[in-house]
Amino acid sequence: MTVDASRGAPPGTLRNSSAELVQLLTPEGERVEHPDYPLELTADEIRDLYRDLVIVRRIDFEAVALTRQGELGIWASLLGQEAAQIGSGRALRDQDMVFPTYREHAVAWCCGVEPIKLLGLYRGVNHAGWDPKEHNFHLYTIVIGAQTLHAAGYAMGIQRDGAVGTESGAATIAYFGDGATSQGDVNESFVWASVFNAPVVFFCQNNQWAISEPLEKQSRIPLYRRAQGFGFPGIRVDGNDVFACLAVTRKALDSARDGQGPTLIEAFTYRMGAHTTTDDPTRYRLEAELEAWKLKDPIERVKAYLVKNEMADSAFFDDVDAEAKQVGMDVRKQCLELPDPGPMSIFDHVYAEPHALISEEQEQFAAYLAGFADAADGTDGAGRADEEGNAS
Amino acid sequence: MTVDASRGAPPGTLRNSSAELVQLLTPEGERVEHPDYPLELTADEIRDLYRDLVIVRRIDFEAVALTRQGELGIWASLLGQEAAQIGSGRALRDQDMVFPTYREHAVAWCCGVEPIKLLGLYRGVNHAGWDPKEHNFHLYTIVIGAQTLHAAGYAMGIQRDGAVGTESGAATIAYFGDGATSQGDVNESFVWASVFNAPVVFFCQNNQWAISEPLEKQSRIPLYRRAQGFGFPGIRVDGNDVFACLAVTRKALDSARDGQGPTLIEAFTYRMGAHTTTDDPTRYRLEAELEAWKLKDPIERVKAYLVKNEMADSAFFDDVDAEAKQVGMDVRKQCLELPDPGPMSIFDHVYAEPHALISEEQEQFAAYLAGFADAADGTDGAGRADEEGNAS
Amino acid sequence: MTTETLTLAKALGAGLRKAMEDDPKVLIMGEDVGKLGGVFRVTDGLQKDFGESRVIDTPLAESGIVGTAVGLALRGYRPVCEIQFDGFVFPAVDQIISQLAKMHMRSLGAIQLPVVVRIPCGGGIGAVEHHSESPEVHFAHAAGLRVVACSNPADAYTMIQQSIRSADPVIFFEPKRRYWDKAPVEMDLAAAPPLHQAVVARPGDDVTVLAYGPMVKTCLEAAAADDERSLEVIDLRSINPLDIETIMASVRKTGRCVVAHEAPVFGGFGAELAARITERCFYHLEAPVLRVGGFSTPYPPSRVEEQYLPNLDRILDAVDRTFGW
Amino acid sequence: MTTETLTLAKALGAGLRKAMEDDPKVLIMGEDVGKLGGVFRVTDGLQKDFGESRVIDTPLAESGIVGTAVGLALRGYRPVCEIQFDGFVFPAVDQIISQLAKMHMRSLGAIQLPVVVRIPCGGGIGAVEHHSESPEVHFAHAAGLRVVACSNPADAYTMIQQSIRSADPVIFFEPKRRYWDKAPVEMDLAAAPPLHQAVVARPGDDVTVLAYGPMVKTCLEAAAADDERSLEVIDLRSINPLDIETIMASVRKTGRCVVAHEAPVFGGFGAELAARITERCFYHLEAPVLRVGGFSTPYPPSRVEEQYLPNLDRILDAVDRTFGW
Ligand SMILES: Cc1ncc(C[n+]2csc(CCOP(=O)(O)OP(=O)(O)O)c2C)c(N)n1
Ligand SMILES: Cc1ncc(C[n+]2csc(CCOP(=O)(O)OP(=O)(O)O)c2C)c(N)n1
Ligand SMILES: [Mg+2]
Ligand SMILES: [Mg+2]
Repeated sequence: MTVDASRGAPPGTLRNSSAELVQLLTPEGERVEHPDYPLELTADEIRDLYRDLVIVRRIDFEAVALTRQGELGIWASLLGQEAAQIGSGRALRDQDMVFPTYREHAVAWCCGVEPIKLLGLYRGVNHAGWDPKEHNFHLYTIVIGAQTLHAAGYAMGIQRDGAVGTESGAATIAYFGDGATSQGDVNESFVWASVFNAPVVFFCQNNQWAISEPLEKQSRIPLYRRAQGFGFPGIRVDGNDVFACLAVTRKALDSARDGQGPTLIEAFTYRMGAHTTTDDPTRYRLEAELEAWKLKDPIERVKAYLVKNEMADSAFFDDVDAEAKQVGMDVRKQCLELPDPGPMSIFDHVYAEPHALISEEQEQFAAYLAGFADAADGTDGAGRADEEGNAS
Repeated sequence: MTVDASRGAPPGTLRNSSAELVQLLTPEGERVEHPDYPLELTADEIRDLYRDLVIVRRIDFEAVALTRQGELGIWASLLGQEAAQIGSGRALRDQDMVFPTYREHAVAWCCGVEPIKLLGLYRGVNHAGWDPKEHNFHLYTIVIGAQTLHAAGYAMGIQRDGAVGTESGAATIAYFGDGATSQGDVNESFVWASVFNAPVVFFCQNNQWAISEPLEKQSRIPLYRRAQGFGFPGIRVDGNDVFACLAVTRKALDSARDGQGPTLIEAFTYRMGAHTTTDDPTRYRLEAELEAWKLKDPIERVKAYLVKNEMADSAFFDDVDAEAKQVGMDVRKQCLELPDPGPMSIFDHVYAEPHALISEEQEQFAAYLAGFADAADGTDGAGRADEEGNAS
Repeated sequence: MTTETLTLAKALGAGLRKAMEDDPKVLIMGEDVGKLGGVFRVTDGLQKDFGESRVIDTPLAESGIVGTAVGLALRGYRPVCEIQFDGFVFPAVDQIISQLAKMHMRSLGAIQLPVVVRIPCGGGIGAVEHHSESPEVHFAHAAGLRVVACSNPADAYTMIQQSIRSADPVIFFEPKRRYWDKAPVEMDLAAAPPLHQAVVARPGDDVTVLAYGPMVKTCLEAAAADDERSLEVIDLRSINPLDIETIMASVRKTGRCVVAHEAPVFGGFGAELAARITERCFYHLEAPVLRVGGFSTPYPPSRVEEQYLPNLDRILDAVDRTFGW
Repeated sequence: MTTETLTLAKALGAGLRKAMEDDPKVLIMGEDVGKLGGVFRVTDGLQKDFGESRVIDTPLAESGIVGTAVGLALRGYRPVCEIQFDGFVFPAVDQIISQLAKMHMRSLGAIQLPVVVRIPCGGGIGAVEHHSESPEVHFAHAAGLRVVACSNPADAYTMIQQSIRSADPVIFFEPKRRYWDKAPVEMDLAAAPPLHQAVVARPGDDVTVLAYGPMVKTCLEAAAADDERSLEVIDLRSINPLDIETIMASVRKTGRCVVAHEAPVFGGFGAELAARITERCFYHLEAPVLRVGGFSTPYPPSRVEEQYLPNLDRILDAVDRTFGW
C-alpha cells in the first residue's frame, strides 16, 4: 500500500479504485491470491460462510417486510453488506468486543445475538434487547461515531488488563460508515488508538452513501488512507468479498491482539437498499449504479465458487434456503409476540441505585394511572393504563 | 515529501526529524536553498523581518513583566515562536483573514493590531479589544480548535464571493497548536476544507508541548502528515526559521487563493517559556531541552545572517533595540491606562438587537447600584458601584 | 393578503425560499438538505432552484456544520443550519454555546452572527432513540442566543423568515410531529406578530395554560375538551426572550397556571416559567404553577412514548389540581 | 476518627488517592493530570505513585476523554475524568448526555457506567473567558446522571470517594475559587452523610438560603453579616437527585427562601428549586422564592466579575426583598 501526496482523486474515481482493493474472490467466483493475505478455508468453512450470508440476508428481508407491515417502526437494512459483516464477524474470537452502529445485524449474528433481540429497538419496545457482556456485542449506537471512542477506551482497558500480546489476547472492533468518518469523535478515536497503541480495529463499511450524500461529501480521497494521517495502517478491502473481509480483519485483529495497535479497514461495498425503510433513494441516486453493484453481489460469488469447485450441490443450497426461511419465519413470529412495554417501565433502569426523583415520579404516575383504572371510564389515557401489566 | 506506511515513529524521534524539515536559514545564519521554496528577499526586507522579530519579542517580554507585577491576570508568551508567526504573518495579503489562538501576538502585529489591544483580554477588561474586520484578524479563540472551523467556513464564503482563483484572490489562515490536532473540531475542519477545496491554510505551531503534555500524547507521527489522511498536502517547516516560514506560508496561501485548496503547515518550533504565566514547566520538562533549543533561536540566526552578509551594522541593531524598547514602554503605559469596565458594561453587546430580558436585568441592576449610591454607606458593594462611571 | 393552505413542513420550506429570494446571502446547510430535501423534506426543491453553492450538503458532523456557519456569517452570509434531529445537536453544543452565542459580546459588538439553527424536535412520531429529544432549555440558558419554537404552519412561515432576518443567532425549534399538520398561511409577513411575542392561542378565564412547539396543539385540544373550565392557552413562540407581559396579564386574570412541555420537568424550561411567574404574580396565584412534562428519564422506546409525553389527560389533571389547592 | 487540615484541592487529592488505594480499577484521566498534577494540582503526585497506566495524560479532546472513559467503564474500570475548566466541558456534552447518562437505561440495566466527571467550576479567580462557567443545569436536566457539588474540604474528601463508588455516572463540580480554602477534614468516610443529602450549614429561623458549590461560603458570610435576621443556610451538595425533604423542612419553618448560584438566573438551576419549593410549600411561603445569580449575559471580563457574581450584598438584598413582599 503506497500513498502519494496527491491532492485527492477527482470526483468519481473515489468510487472506482478497484486497483487498491484487497480481493480474494472475484464477483465471478474466482479465487485470487494476495501475498499479504493467504487464506486457507475448508469446504465446511466456506459452506458455513455461505450459510451465514444467506441467513442474514433473509433476516434482513423479513425485517424489511415487517416494517412495511407496520410491525417495526423502521429498519436499517444491511442488504449488500453481508460479506463485509460476516467476513469481519467471523474473524472475531470470543474474547473480542464489538462496537456496532445500527446496521450490524450480521455481526450480531456472528456474535450469537438472537436475531429477535435486534428487533426490539426498531419495533420500539426497548432501546436494546441484549446484554452486551453476554455476547461481547455492544449496544447499537445511533449517534454517528460515538461508539468508536467507546471501542478505543475499551481497548485501553484490555491493555490495562494485560490482555494484549498473550495467547488469549483480546481486541475491539468498531464499526462505522463512510459518513461517520467526518465526525470529530471518529477522528478523536483515531488519535486515542494510535497514541495509546490500543488494540482496536476500525472497520468502516464504505457503502458509498450517508443517507443521500455520496462519499464525495465526506472525503476527497479513499477513506482507508485516513489512517495514514494518524500513523497507523489503513487497508481497503472488497467489502463484497467475504473471504477478503475475513482475511483482512483476521490479520488486523491478530495484530491488535498482539500489541501492534490499531488498523483501519475500509470495506468497499454498497448499500443496495434504502438508508432505512423511511428513506427514498430514488430522489438522489441512479438506478444504473445499483445495477452495476448487483453484479458484485456478495452471496452470488460464494455460490459460484462453491458450485465451480463442487463443494456444494443443489441439496445444500436448498437446505440453506430452507433454514434461512425458517429463521425468517421464527423472527417474524417472535417479533409479533414481543410484549409492549408497560407505562411504568419508563422508570426502570434509569439509575443503577435508588434515586429519589425517579421514585417520586414513579409513585405519582402509578397513582395517576390508578385513578383511571378506578374510574375505568374508557378514555384514551385509561385505555393505555391497562398495559401496565406488562411493566417489568 | 514522501510518506511511508510505517506504524509511527518510536517516542523521541517525533521531536527530532530535521530531515523532513524545510529550512532556508540555519541556526548559524547560513542561507540554504530548497528547490520548492525559492525566496528572494532584499536587504530591506530582511532587516524588516529582523525588526519585527525583535519588537514582538519585546512586547511579549513586557507583557510577561506586567503579569508578574499583577497588571495582567495571565499571559500566553510567544517566546521562541516569533519566526513561525512573523514568517507566516508577513506572507499574508490584506484580503486574507486570520483565525488565531490566544498566542498569535506576532501575527496580530503583522496585521496591524495595536499591541495594547491584545492586552485587554489578559488584563480582564474585555474579551477582545479589536474589530476583527478592521484588521482581518479574528478574535483570539481560547476553546482549543474551535477557530479552525470558523476559518473553513469563512473560506467557503470566499469561494461563494468568487474571490478565489483571481488576481485579488483571498484565503484564510487558521492557527493552532500541536495539542489542538487531537480535537474533533480541528479534524472536522480538515474534512470541510478538503471536501469543499476551500482556501484555508492550516498553520500548526508545533511547539512540542500542550501545557505539560509532550507531543507524543497527541500523535505518534509527525503532525504535518495528518493532512495526508484527508487528501491535501502537509509540510513541515523549521518554525524557528523566519525565511522558511515566510516562503512556505506564501506558497500555501498562493495555492489557496489560486483555488488549489488547503495546505497544512507544521511549523516545528519550541515554547521557550511557560505555557502561560501561571504555569510551572519545571514540573514536567527538562532544562536540557530548553538549552538545546536556545541554540536554534529564531532571532539570533537572522542577526548572524545580516552581520555575515554585511546587511546591517551595529547602529541598525541599536536602533531596532531602541525602537523595541520604546514599543515596550508604550505598551506598558497604555496597559496601566486601560480603563476598567464599569458594572453596567456587563449588559453591553449581549445581543445586537433589543432583548427584553437584558433590558430588565440591566434596569434592575442599575436600580440596585443606585441604592448603594444613595445610601453611600461605604460597604464593599457600594464601593464597587462607584466604578459605574466607566460603563460604556 | 394572500393565504395558502400548507403543512407546517411546507410552510417552513416556503419561508426559507422567500428568505433566499429576498437576500442572496441566505444559505442553507446541513446533512441531506440538498437533493433529498432533508429527511422531512423541509428544504425540498431549494437546491434545484438555488444551486449547490447556496444549499449545501455538508459532511456528517454537527460541530462542523455550526462552526463553518459561524465562519460563513463572519464573511457576511446568513446561514440556516439544519440539525437533522434534536438528539444530534449535542455534538454542536460547544460551537453553539461557546462560540455562536458569545461572539457579539466578545467582540464588543463588532461582529454579528445572523445564523439560524433549525432543530426538528420532540417525540410522538414513533422514532428510535435520540430522535425525540427536547433540548430547548440548554439553549434558553445560554445567553446570546434567541430561542423560538413554532407550533403551526402560519407561524412556521413567518417565524423562520423573522429568524433569518435577526441580527442575532436564533435557535429555531420545529415540532416534528406537527410537520404534517395543515392550516392556512398568510403569505404577507407584515401581518405577523413580532418574533418574540407570545400569542393567546385560545382565550379563557379560569386557568392559564402555557406551551410552545408541539404541546400547543395538545393544550388546545385539552382546552376544547374541558367542559367545566375555561382554559386560556398561550403559545409562547419565543422562550428567550420570553414575553412575560403577555403571560402575566393572563395569570393575573386567571390566578392559575399550568405549563406543558415534552422535555423532562426537572430542570426544564417550565421551571423558569414557574419561578418567574410566581415572582411576578405571587399574590394573584390561587395555586402554585404546575408543570406537566416528560418524566426525569431518558426518552423511552416509542411503544411507550404516548405515556411519557404529556397528553390531554395529564394536562387536564394538572388543571384539576390547580383547582384543588 | 482522624482529622487533618487540608485545602479543598488537597482534600480532593487525598480522596482520589484513597479511592485508588481502595480499588485498583479506579483510574484518573484528563489533560495534564499526570506529571503536572492538573492545573490546580488536584491530582498532584498520583501518577508518580500509581503509574501512567492508572493516571493517564490524555490527548487534548474532551469528547475523547469522556468517550474513552465510557469504554474503560464498559471493561470494568472506574474512570475519574478531569475536565480542565468548566467552559471546556461542552465538546464532551454529547458523550455525557447521549451516551454516559443513558447507557444503563438503554441496556435495560445490563451496563453500569461508574464514571466520574470532575469539573472545576465557577468564577471569582480573575480568569479569562471560558474559565468561569457554571454549566450545572445542563447536566441536572439530563436524566441518568447524578450531579453533585462540594463546597468545603471535608465534603470534597468524602463526596469524591462516594461519587467514585457510585454505580451511576456522577458529574462532580468543584468550586475552583475555594480550592485554596483550608478546613479540618475527617478522614473516616463512615462519618459522612450520604452523597445526595443536603446539610444545614447554618441553622436559622427567618429565611432559608439555598446554595451549592462556591456560593455556600458566600451565603454563610451573608448569614453571619445579617444582624437583624436569622438565615438558615442549606448546602444542597447534590443537585440531582435533590434532597427536597431537607429543603421543605426548612422553608416550611421559615416561610421565605432565597436561592443563590453563579450561573445565569434565566433557565438556571434556581428555577427548578423555586418551582419545586413553591409546589411543595405554597401555603407556607410569605414571599416568592427569590433567585440571585449571574446575569443573563456571557460571563464578563474578570475586572468586572465581582459585579456579575452574586455577593453578600446581593444575597442580603434578596433576603430583604422577601421580607418586603
Ligand atoms: C450525530 C448524528 N448525526 C446525524 C444522524 C442522522 N443519521 C443517521 S444515519 C446517517 C448517515 C450515516 O451514514 P454512514 O456513516 O455512511 O452509515 P450508513 O448509514 O451508510 O451505514 C445520518 C446522517 C445521526 N444518527 N447521528
Ligand atoms: C477545549 C479546551 N480544552 C482545554 C483547554 C485548556 N488548555 C488551554 S491551552 C491548552 C494546551 C494547548 O496546547 P497546544 O494546542 O499545543 O497550543 P499551545 O498552548 O502549545 O500554543 C489547554 C489544554 C482549552 N483552552 N480548550
Ligand atoms: Mg454509508
Ligand atoms: Mg503546543
